[in-house]
This record gives sequence, C-alpha cells and structure tokens, in this order.
Amino acid sequence: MILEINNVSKSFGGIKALKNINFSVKEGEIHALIGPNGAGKTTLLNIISGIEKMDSGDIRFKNISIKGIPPHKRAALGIARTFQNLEIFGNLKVFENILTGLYLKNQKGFLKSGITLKGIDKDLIIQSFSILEYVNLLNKKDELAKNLPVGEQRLLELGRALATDPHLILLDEPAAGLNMRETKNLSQLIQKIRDEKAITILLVEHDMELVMGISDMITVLNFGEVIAEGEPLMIQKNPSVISAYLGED
Amino acid sequence: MLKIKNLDVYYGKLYTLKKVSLHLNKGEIVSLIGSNGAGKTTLLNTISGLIKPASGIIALEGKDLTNLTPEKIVKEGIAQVPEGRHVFKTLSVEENILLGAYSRYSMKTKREIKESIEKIYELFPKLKERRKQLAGTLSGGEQQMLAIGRALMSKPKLLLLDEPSMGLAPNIIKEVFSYIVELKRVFALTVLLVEQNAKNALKISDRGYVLETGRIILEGSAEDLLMNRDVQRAYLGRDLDAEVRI
Amino acid sequence: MKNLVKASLLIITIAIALIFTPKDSYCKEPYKIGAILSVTGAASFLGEPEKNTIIMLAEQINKAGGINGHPLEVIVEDSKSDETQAVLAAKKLIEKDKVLAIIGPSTTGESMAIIPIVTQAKTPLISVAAGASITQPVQERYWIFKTAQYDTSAVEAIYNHMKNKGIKKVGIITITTAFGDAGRKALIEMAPKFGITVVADERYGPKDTDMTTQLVKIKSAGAQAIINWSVGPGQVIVTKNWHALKLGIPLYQSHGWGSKKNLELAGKAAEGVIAPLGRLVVWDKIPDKHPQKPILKKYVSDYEGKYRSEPGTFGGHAYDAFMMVVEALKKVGPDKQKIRDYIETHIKNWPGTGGIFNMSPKDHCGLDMKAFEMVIVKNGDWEILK
Amino acid sequence: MTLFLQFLFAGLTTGSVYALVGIGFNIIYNSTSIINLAQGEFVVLGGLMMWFFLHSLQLPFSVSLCLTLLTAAIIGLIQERLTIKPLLKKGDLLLMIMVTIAFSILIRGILMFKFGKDPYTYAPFTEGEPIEIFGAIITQQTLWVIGITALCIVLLYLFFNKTMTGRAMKACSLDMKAARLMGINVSKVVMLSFLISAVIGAIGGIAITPISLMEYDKGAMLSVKGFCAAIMGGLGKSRGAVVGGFTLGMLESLTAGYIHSGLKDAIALLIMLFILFVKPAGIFGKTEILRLRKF
Amino acid sequence: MSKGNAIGLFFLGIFVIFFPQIVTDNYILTVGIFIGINALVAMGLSILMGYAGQISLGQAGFYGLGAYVSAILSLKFGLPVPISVFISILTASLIAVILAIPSLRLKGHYLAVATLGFGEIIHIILNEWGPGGPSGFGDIPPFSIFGYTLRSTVEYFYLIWMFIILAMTFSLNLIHSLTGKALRAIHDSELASVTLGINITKLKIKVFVLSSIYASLAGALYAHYVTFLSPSGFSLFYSILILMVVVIGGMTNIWGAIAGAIIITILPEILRGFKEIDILIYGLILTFCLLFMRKGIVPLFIEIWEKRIKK
Repeated sequence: MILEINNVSKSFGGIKALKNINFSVKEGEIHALIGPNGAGKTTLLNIISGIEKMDSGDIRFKNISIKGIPPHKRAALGIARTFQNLEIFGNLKVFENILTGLYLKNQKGFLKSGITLKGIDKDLIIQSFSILEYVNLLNKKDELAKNLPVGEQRLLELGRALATDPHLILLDEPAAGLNMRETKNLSQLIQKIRDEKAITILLVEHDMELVMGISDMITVLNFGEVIAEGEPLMIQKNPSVISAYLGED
Repeated sequence: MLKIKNLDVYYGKLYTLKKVSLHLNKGEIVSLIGSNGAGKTTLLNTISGLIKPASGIIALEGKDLTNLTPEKIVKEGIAQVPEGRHVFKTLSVEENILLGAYSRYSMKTKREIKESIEKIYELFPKLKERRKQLAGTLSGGEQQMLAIGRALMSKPKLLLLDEPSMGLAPNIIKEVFSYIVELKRVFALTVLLVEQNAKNALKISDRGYVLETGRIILEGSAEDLLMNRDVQRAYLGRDLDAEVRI
Repeated sequence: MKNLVKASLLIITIAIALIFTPKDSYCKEPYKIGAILSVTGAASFLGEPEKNTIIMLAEQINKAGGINGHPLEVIVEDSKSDETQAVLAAKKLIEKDKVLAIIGPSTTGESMAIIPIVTQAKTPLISVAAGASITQPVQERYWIFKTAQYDTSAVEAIYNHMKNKGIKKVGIITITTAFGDAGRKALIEMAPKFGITVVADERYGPKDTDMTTQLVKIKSAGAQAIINWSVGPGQVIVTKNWHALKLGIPLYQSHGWGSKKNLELAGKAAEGVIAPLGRLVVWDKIPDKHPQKPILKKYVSDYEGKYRSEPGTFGGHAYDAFMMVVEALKKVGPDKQKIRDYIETHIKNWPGTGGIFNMSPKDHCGLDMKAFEMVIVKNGDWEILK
Repeated sequence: MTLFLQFLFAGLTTGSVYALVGIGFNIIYNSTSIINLAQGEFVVLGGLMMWFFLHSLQLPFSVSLCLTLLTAAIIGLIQERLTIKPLLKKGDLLLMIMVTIAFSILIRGILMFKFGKDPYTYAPFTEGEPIEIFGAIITQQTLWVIGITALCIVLLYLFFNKTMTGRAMKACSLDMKAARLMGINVSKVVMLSFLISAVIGAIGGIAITPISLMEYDKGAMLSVKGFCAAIMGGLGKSRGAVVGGFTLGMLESLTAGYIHSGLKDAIALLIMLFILFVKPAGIFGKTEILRLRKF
Repeated sequence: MSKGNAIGLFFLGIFVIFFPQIVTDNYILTVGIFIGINALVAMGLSILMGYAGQISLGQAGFYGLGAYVSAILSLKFGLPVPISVFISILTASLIAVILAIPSLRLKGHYLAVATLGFGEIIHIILNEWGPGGPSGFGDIPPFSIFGYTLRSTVEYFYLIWMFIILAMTFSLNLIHSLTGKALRAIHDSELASVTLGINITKLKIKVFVLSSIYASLAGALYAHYVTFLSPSGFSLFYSILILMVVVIGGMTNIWGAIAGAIIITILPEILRGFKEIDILIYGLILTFCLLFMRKGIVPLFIEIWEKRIKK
C-alpha cells in the first residue's frame, strides 16, 4: 500500500466535512475517488497534499506517517498533485512551468544561484522539453502558460507534477472543462503514466465515463463518509452509490 | 414562459454550456438534473444574470433578458435560491427575509412588504419562532427554508432552486420538497429545479431535462425520465446494455 | 477665446520686451550668488520668506544699477527640506553656476550636509539656520558663517527673564524635530547656569493633535513656568491647551513664536504668552534711535508691500546674509577668498535685522542674547517687556 | 486621580478621531476588502474645506458644514470611480494598495496647492469656559468631538441596522453572490461605502480642527493611527474600530503621561505589529473567509 | 543570465566607466550618485514585489539602519569604513530575518501595514536615540579602503555604480536561475508552489533579506558620501518614493529599478520650478502609471520592442 488513510476527520466551522475516512491506495494503481458535490473529495486531497490540516486520524505514505509534515516536504517525499481550479504559473512560459517542478530535485542555494553566471543547466531544459513531449505540449513550450486553452493547461499541470518525479499523483478533476476528444487523450495519458512510469494515481473526477474506463479501484464518498469501495463494475451496481447519486426512493 | 435558446457560456476559459435550449411553461415545475460539473449551476447563474452568456437568448414572457444585470432580472420576476443557501449568516432571520424584498422596497411598498413577511411566516412557522435569531445559527433545513422564503419576497414569477437538498438529512429533504410543491400552489409559481437528487426531484416535477458536460442530452416528462436508463448512465457512466451483454 | 487672445498678447509683449531690452544696459559681467532654501517640504515656513526676501533684494539692487555696475544674478535652489536635495543643489551651484557665495540652507541639518562640499570647493556659505554646530568649531568652519541667532542666545534671554522673576523650576515641552531638539538640548544644558532646574522634559510629534497630557504632567511636576520650543501648529496647540487648562503658570515660547499668524490662530488663548523675539517682529515698538530701526522699517514695509505677508524673523536672516555678501562684493569684488575674509573681519557693529553683528575669527555668527527682546502678547499684539 | 482623569480626556479627544478614521477603513474594507490608505486625507479635507467655506467665503456655519460634507462625498466618489472601480476587477491587491497611496498623495498635493502649508483653525462650535470635572478640565470643543463621534456611531448603527440601504450594504459584505441575487447593485454599494467613509472622515476633521488645527500633511499619520485602531478592534468590525480607536487614544495619552511622551507613537505601532503577528490571516487566507463579520 | 541581460549589463558597465570621462560636470555626477543609491534600494524592492509578490512599505527602515549603523560604527567606534558597512548590512539582514518570520505569514494589506509599522518604528528610534536626535549628526568619515580615502564625486560615482553592477549581476543571475523560476512561481500561485516542493516561507524570507541588504548597503554608502545624517531622510516618505520608483520602472523587470530611479531622481530636479505643485505632480504621475501603465516603463518598452520585431 502506497497510501493509507486512517480515521481521518475534518470539520469546517461545525460542519463535518470528513468523518473517520479509511481507505488505502495500492501501489501502481489508478484509484478513483468519487461522490456527489460536497462529499469532501477535494478536502481529502488537500489533506493528503498537506494544504489543509486534518482534525484527527493519520495518513501513511509508503509506510511512513506524514501527519504534520508541511506540504513542500510531502512533495519531496513523492506526492504531487494538480488542481481543480487550475493553478498554473500564468506569467511563466510553458517550459518554465515544468522547470518549477524540476526545482524540487535540482535546487541550488540562493547565494549560489546569484553568483552562477550561466543560469539554468542545459540538461534541465532538455529534461523539461522531454516532459513536455510526454504530455504533448512541446510545440507550445515558449508560450506564456496563461495563453494556453484549458485543456492544455490541464496537461501542463500534469506535466509539472510529473517533473517533481513523484510516486503518487493526486489529480483533482482533470477532465473538467475538457471536450470529448481531450478527455479521451487525457485518459490515455493517465494510463500511460501508470503503465510506463509506474506512478500511482489518485483521481477525483466527475466524468464517470473516464472514471469507469480507467480506474482499477474506486472509493465512493458521500457526506464525508466512505459509502462504498470496489472495482468499477461493483460500484456501478452498488445500491447505496446509486441512491447517493440519484436520490433515495 | 421562460425560453432559452442556443445558450453558449464560458466560465473563465471553460466552455461550460454548449448550445443549451430549454423552455418552461407557466405553472410548471421543471427539473434540471445531471452530475457534478455538468453546468447546472452555471445555467441558473446565467439566467440570473450573474454570468454573461457568450451567445444565445434568454427570454421571460417574451422579454429579452440576455444582457440585463442581476438587479434588473430580479425586478423582472426571477428569483434564485442559490446552491449552498447563502443566507446572510450574521443577520437576523427577519433581516434576511426583508432583504429579499430589496428590489421592490420603497416608502410606498413598506406596508405591503410587511404583509408579505407575515405570509412567509405563515408558510414557515419555524422561521417566525426564530425571527430574531441570527441566520447562521439555524439548522441546514431551516436555512434552506429561509433562503426560499427570502427569494419569495421579491414576488417572483419564476423561482430558480439550486440543489435545495444538498447537505440535508433525508427526512428534511422530503420536507423541503413537499414545501416546494406547496409554494408553487400558493404563489402560482413556475419553478426550475436543479438537483443531483434526481429521483426526488423528478417525483415532484412535471418535466425534466438531463444535462451532461454542458449539453442537454435528454428531455421529457418526469415519469419517462425516471424510467430512462440514459439518466443512470449520465450519472454513473454505466452502460446498461453493455452490462447485459456481459 | 478671450483668454487665448490675452495669453498671446502677453507672450508677444514679453517677446518684444526681451528683444528690445538693451542688452548693454549692464556692460559688465554679472556677479552670481547662490541660495539653497527649504522653499517646500517640512521647513518651508523658513524657506518661503527667505526666498522672497532674496529675490526682492536682488531686484532692488539691480534696479539701482547693480554692484559697482555689475548686475547681480541670484540662483535660488529649493532643497525641499531634504539633505540629499541640499547636497545636489550645492553641487549644482558650485559646479554648474560657479557662484561666488551661497546663502542658506534654511535648516541646520541641510547646512551640516553641505558644509563638506562648500569647504572643499572653497566657497563662502552664510547659513540662515540656527544650530551652533554650523559655525563651531570655528577652525573647521573656515568658510561657514550664519546670521540666525544661536538657540542658546534665545534660551539665555528666557532664563534671564525667569531669573529676574524668581522662577526656579521649569517644565519644558519640545517638538520632536531638529528645531525642537536643538532647543531642548540648549534648555537643559544652560539651566544650571541660571540656577534653574528642569523638572519635566516632555515632547510631542509635529502632527500631534493634543498636548494636554504633557502640560498637566509638567504642572504636576511642580514647575513654575512652561517653555515650549517648537515651530508650526504645535506652538498654537500648546498655547490653546495651556489656556484651557488654566494652569496658572506662565507659558514661554521660543523665538519661533514671532509670527502674527500664531496670534491669529491662538486667539485670546495667546494672551500673556512670553517669548524672546528678534526686533524684526516688533520693529514698530522699538525706539527710533535704535540703529536697527531704519533697516527694519524699510525691509518690513518693502516686503509687506510686495508679498502682502509678514517676512518674519526667518526672512530677516536671509536679508542679513544677503546684505553681508553684497557689501563684501561691493568692497572686494568677485573673489571668494576675499569675500570670506571681508565678512570675517569687517562685519563689526553691523546693524542687521537679527541684531547688531560682530563677526570675528572666533565667532562666525556675531550675535548674542542682546539680539532678542522679551515680548509678551497683550490684546492680540506684541508688547516689549522692560 | 485628577491627573489620570485629565489624561483620559486627552485620550478621548484623539481617540475619537482615530475611531472615526477606523470606522471609515472598516466600511470600505467590508464592501471591497480594500484598505483605503487615503482615509486620513479626508479628515484633513474636512478641516480645511470647513475653514475655506467659513472664512474665505464667509458662509454661515450650517451652510459651510453641508458644503464641506458634500465636497468630501464628491471626492470620495471620485476616488472610487476613477481609481478603484477600474482596478477592482483585476483583483491585484498590490495594485490596490498602491493606488490608494497614490490617491492620498494626490489629495495632499491638491490641498497643499490650494491651502499652502500653513495650519488653519476656526472658532470652537460653542464659545465658553472649559468645564471642570473632578478637578480635570475639559473644553467644550472636546465634548463636541466626543459627542459627534458618539452621534456618528449611533447614526451608522441605525443606518446599517434599520434602513434597507444599510442592510443591503451589510448583506453585500457578508455574501456578495446572495446580495446580487436579492437585486442589490454591488457597484453602487461600493460607491456608497467610499462616500460614507469620506463623509465620516470629514466629520472628524471638522470637529477636531478648532482643537488641533489642520494642515495639509496631517493625513498620513491619521491613516496609520486609524488603521491601528481598526486592526486593534478586528478589521471589518466597526464596533471594534470604536473600541480600538478609544483604546489607542487612551494608551497614547497614558504612555505620554506615565512613561515618556516621546514614545507614544512607537507604542501604538508596536501594539499594531503585535496584533498583526499574533493573529495573522494565515497563508491561504481561509480564516478570513470563515470569520463571521458583524457591525 | 540571459543573453540580452548580459549585453545590457556589459553596456551599462561601459557606460558607467566612460560617463564621468565625458560628463565632467560634478553636479550631474552627483545626480548620478543619488540615482544609483535609489536604484539599489529599489532593486531589492523590485525583486521582493515583482518576483516574490510581497509588498514592503518599510524599505526606508533598512535604508536608515544601514546608514546609521555604519555611520555610528565608523564615527564613534572608529571602525574602518568597509567593516562598518559590512556590519551594518549584517545588522539589517538580521533584523530583516526577525521581521520576516512573522510578517511574511501576512498577506497583502496586512503585510503592507506591518512593514510600514516597522519602518516608522525605526524612524522613531532614530529620532529618539540616534546621535543628535532629530537634528542629526555630521562628520561621518568618508569611504576609505586600504588607506585610500575617496574624496571626489567621480570616485563615489564609480564606487556606487560598481555596487549597482554587482547587485544587478547577482539579481539577474538569481532571477534567471531555477530559484528565480521558483520565485516567480510563488508570485503566481503559492498553493501550487508548495505542492511542487518549493519552501515558500524560506524563499520569501531570503528575498526579504536580500532586499534589506540592498537597502542597507545603499544607506551606508549614502552616509559615507554625504557625511551627515538626520532621521528626516528615512521616513515613510522615502519608502513610498522607492515604491514609486519600482512601480514606474516596472516591477517585473530589474532594469525597471534603474529606469524608475532615473525618472524619480531627476524629476524633482526638473520640477524645481514648480515648487508648489510637486506633490501634486508626484501623485498624478503615480496614479497615472497605476491606472494606465500598470506594468511600468521597462516591461512596456520591451513589449513594444517585441511587437515591432514580430512585425
């Protein structure tokens, strides 16, 4: 198990967003986290990446508790993520966005950066290009990131996450705002990442076709609780999942 | 009564509504169902004028509303109960209700508004009990009623309800839905109901539309939709025919 | 349209005037004098009348045919009450305009800032600021003179008056600017010499709105009199607070008090306030036979005629500085070294607006306590105390 | 005791003005999340314009008062329309901070051009001897200042809690989306908040000028102090600004009285820093959103 | 460093070397010195604002600290000037760290006002306890190194612009390094930056310290050049002046600091004739820049230039 969520709870101003969540993610899998609006999926992702603190419980990553570890150190451990609302660095060029991901493993001291004349290593730039090639953005490398269409910005975020050389990527609604063709490309890319790079993926997504198509395992959240867990076909048939989505009889 | 034609909406850079057309007849309850991110809320916000459409037409009783500001749209008779209720938490219940009448408030209508408030209290006696309480201290169900009551204060012809069941316990959800039917009768309203809770919504509706990734993929009478397998597919990505084959 | 016509007429007139101005009315090369004054900024209350004075005097002299036939060219630079700007201005005057002498700057800080520059450039500087450190130690201030009375002289005048009245304990209240700070130091330093104890030492900021706290504290410390050392609105607020609190002890102000404007602003609250003031402020009340009288009379009436406002003590400092330079130029011609020497040795018993000057190699100010009259406010006007 | 009381009165006088400036900060902050660093300039504007109408134009007191408030309101409107509105949509905080600073310099420049650097004052509202309370002395104008501040607070309370427009403004600050759905014109509310803040600032200036005189560059200090007051009471809470303003005034006066008068400004700033550091908004500003605001 | 910047820096160096040879007017050189001092302070603020996205209204505080500490050490304790300058920079950086840790958790307005408060406290301290109090103090030793004392304006011009070029080189290297990209990233999205493993708190503190180093160095140079100090030059007004330099020059480009400093330093020299309306003109220029030239002069020129090339 690469990621274990044990009894995680979180409340916002009296409202319980997460209640004793338990589930784990197997290494090398695409694990989807689904559930109706307000179920607490993004909150859980935020807690895993360390942006928000949980009230109680524990999270273990590669068998080490990451409770209380600040977000940038979690990234160093190998947790990367993308954002539902697109947090690209708009004023940087596309390849520079990737460079910010490479910063983690290649950073130099502040002082050293100031006295090194030749700037960024050629190697790193070449590395950034190859990542861009991997996510099909090489032809856009010199554009300002903010000028890309949404679909490509999503790919860029994914590429940037890849650049940190992670073991686990958290994807927060990567298909939101994409058209059919883009969604299809994305699902292929996600599978490729799992298969070729052996990176585990935790996916929050509303596009059920995508989720059902690529996931190895699905956890369903409703009202801050896990209501079902299983393989896609099982989930589709699960009556409590159906009622959570369609309403009760 | 309400006519929407070929509506295209971008939310930031996201192309969220694609050539959406729908209509409501006077006195109907119409449900708009679909999974998260399908664009339901965006559609309501566009009708209310909070979001400007890129192209398309929205008309109420033949009057074009497409480029009016939200203030003017309220005056034209469309009120929205937003998703998440959005009550003014640190104002009292009564102040919340009163603010609902902002669009028709003047020296002359003061009296009339007082009467309207009483009418709301008749419908929701619980709110009357708690009129001096801060809205933030109400329970979820009570806040939902307050949000509905507040919207009714502008004397709308058309009420837009965005996920009234969200975050509520099942028994409260039933109560809320029964109120909606009651309201429609008392105020002779037309209601556009956006719900994830498809079964409950369709039960009280005359007709329904199914929205998927920004497109209307189905429309029909409530009963038809309840039976339709595509509705389930839209929600769960489940291809029932394929399943049969296995 | 009318304005346009007027404007173009004006321009044409000026152009014609310029063309037909007889270029050879002065056939001799002009003498250049520089001035660095705080025309704007925090110390503009000093720089404004100083600038006006210098411009007025230069006009008068040129109208009268210049100095020995040479026209006088005065270049006034605004230092914006800022040391950096003063340094820039000094550089400009010395390097670019090549002036024979510099008048100013208006404040002690700015004067201190440019002392190294003028010393290096061997250019005489007649500062119009008060600080003693401007001209002391005198061997290091070879090129520097000043025309404003020492703060210590004003303090001496006050303490002298107090001594005669039998006041032994005073409370001082000063503004936290260079002016107030210099006064504060002098007040504390000189008190023992007159057998006076400073029982309270209070301060306030230049933008403060109420000083009752400090005044009450002074009174409760057992002071027999209050001395306020400031310029600007502070002295009026203190006066008003002092009046409202009915403290029952006299209020002394510094020599910065000498402006009719203060009397207007303070109204009847100012009744009874005592201050050491230069004779400029009370020129009409000093006896006719006093050697300063004719100078003061002419200067004040000229200034008021031209600018419709009072010159104040500070304008007078500029008058004295300017006239010293002019006299030196008249006598020795355009030679910086000779100008300096003339001022040091020949300004003796020299009546100016600030007092009767006695320059010497040991004293580059030449004024003492006698430059002041003790003045009390009575019926909204000054009255000289005997 | 008498001494303490006297210090207290002094604190009340300055505290009143701080409170009024602080309230102005809050009103604008609530509707736009902007700190209007030009707030103090409106106090100066009030004092100087009042003098202008009273003395330069020789108008009666009541007329001058109305005209002064009108001028302040117009300048507040100009600030909002010309400098705030075009930038508000960009949502760049850095820019908003700088543009309010720029506007404050602009007002200062205009006032200096018009009035020069001299201080101005006019007669107190009522002539008469100061009043003695337990040996401590308080001038009639001080009473006016405190009274007017109290009146402003009461009027604002009534406005925000008893009128529809006031409620609408509160609604806007609480929940922008819901407010728009009620048919409230947010743009007008923002405009109104600038107008009210400008007028409140000007009222403070009008009341304090007979005591403290007024000159063109007093505004920056008042802005800083008023902001301290707002921070002390909790940004966004107007009752807080009142408490904060008076507390700050007292603290300054007591510091000057019992410790050292040279340090009173430093004390105010240190308290402000302390509050800022102990209760930071957090890096993701979530606490901001969740906090319930209240007038 | 990018090629364009390297060429720019090279030409700046050439210009600095030959400028005093061509323009021998000491007055213009003095203006050049003050441009340099302002540019140095502005450069730090420009990196802080344009790259790390943090505002500071307290740069005058560090500027004043640098000036006073160096002046006091060399005058009262007789330390050699270079050492006192060094210690003054150290002091300022230390205080910057102490201030940065709590301040940089604040955002936007809170940060602006916290730094403003810091700057004013320094100003009050200089006023209350600085040598000479509000009147200031003089006779500060001029800059000297290895027994050679700098006296002429030209020497100071070279000294200060040498530091500018050094600081510029450091800044440009930093910005074009990977660290620089991380800084820009913080500006655009702090949220995404932390999830990429960027320690934003540490980087922000470092940039804050860098800005304090530039400011205190400038202050120390000022002290030993003018040889007289008083607190009035280190008030909030100077912080705002530097803010203007950065805004007008353009905060997303370090060259903007120099361009802005040239404009803001020369402006009063030109405006000497408009004494009554200088504040008004400042205000107008600043408002105008914020409303219509939000990016500042240098980025604007680069944009126009690039457009022309594209055509």
